[in-house]
Amino acid sequence: MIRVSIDDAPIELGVEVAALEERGAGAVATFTGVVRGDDGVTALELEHYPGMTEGALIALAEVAMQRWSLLGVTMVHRVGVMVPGDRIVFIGTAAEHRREALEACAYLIDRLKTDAPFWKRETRGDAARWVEARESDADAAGRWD
Amino acid sequence: MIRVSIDDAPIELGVEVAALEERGAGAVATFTGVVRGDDGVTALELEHYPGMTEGALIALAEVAMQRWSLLGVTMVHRVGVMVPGDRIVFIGTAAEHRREALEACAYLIDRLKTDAPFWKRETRGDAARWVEARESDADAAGRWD
Amino acid sequence: MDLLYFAWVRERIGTGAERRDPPEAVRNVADLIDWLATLSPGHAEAMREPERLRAAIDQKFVPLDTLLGDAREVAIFPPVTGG
Amino acid sequence: MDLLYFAWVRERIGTGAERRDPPEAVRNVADLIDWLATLSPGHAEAMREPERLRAAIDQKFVPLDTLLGDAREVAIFPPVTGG
Repeated sequence: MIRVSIDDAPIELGVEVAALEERGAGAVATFTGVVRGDDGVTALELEHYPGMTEGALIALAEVAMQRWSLLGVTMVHRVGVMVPGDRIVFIGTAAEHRREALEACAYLIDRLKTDAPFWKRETRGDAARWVEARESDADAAGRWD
Repeated sequence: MIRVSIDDAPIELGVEVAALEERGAGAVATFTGVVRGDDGVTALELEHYPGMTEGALIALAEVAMQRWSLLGVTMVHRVGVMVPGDRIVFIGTAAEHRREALEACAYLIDRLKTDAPFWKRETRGDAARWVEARESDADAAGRWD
Repeated sequence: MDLLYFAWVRERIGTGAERRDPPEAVRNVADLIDWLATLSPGHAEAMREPERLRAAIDQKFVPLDTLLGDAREVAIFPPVTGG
Repeated sequence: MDLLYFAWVRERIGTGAERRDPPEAVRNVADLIDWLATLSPGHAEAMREPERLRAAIDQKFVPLDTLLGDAREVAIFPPVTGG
């Protein structure tokens, strides 16, 4: 089971996890990215490439399903305007054993950072700026090659 | 924040995740172990060593908090009788960045398997047996030394 | 050719999508970026630093030296920052 | 000394806790296991394969060659299988 969603509605974590647990897996791993407000960010806006984004996420999920023999993958990315505390992204994996679920979850968030067409703009009070890509993200993605 | 709980009530995943998200972290990773019914198991019973168990989990959480500069760790283990589909264990970590949250989560479940006094008994119809420890669990725990 | 722009590339150009037919001499994505820079001050500003740009042809990421071939949709944007 | 038993060790002995005072010659956990094996058929069955047993002294896991010292609580059990 692969579930991919790009939506401007809040991410319903309980619903997503329940769907993964219903796969009959013994192990479910999740990663949730949350908007941080600790450096003065008052809003975060996510832009994406409609048409391409969904295909990019499905391609990543398919690679992970096969590489780790998963029973389920869920990738949900929120787009539009968010505030600190909101969930930006949810990755969930279901597998028979913990190693597969945990590794695949780390893989998927590392790769999503470099392989999916999303762009973040941070607002601090009146000032907005586009977030710069970080070299550490490319390094993290590269370790799975 | 460290939260450790050993309880015979069902694990409330949504509540646990919400508490971690409230730490103001940018990254929350979780692992959930679920009772599998695919090999004929009809019930799973978890016994533990009251008095020692909580201390063992807190000790693990403290090591992880320091090693990965975490903002929060939650470790919840269910005890008593469970059926397929029930959550056995929940591990959650909150950190500023994904790497720390994901690694610490993997560490905690690997170490819980070898360093906390729990014992599982599986029931298949009329037959019950104590689950044998697996060498692969010792190997997985050892890779964090 | 359908051209799509995202993030600050879109903002500088002032639109997220336009239809353009580049001349024959425009062979690869880098050529396209250079040519787009000649179209307006906004385009020039957006295309000013090609090393900060990334591209997709027909919804696949490609290096900037990729030939356009019979591309129908080309997107130009900064490095991605999702997740 | 308070003795605690878990899982199939508990089941074979027929109780999860008992108070026993081992003789002076019982120095470490392995000695204790050998001595416990003499107490009843249930104890004998539980202690039959020391290589399958693990122990904790005062709620810390210890190897079987650990001296009992002034241990107040000793627990004997199979390898743990939580998570």
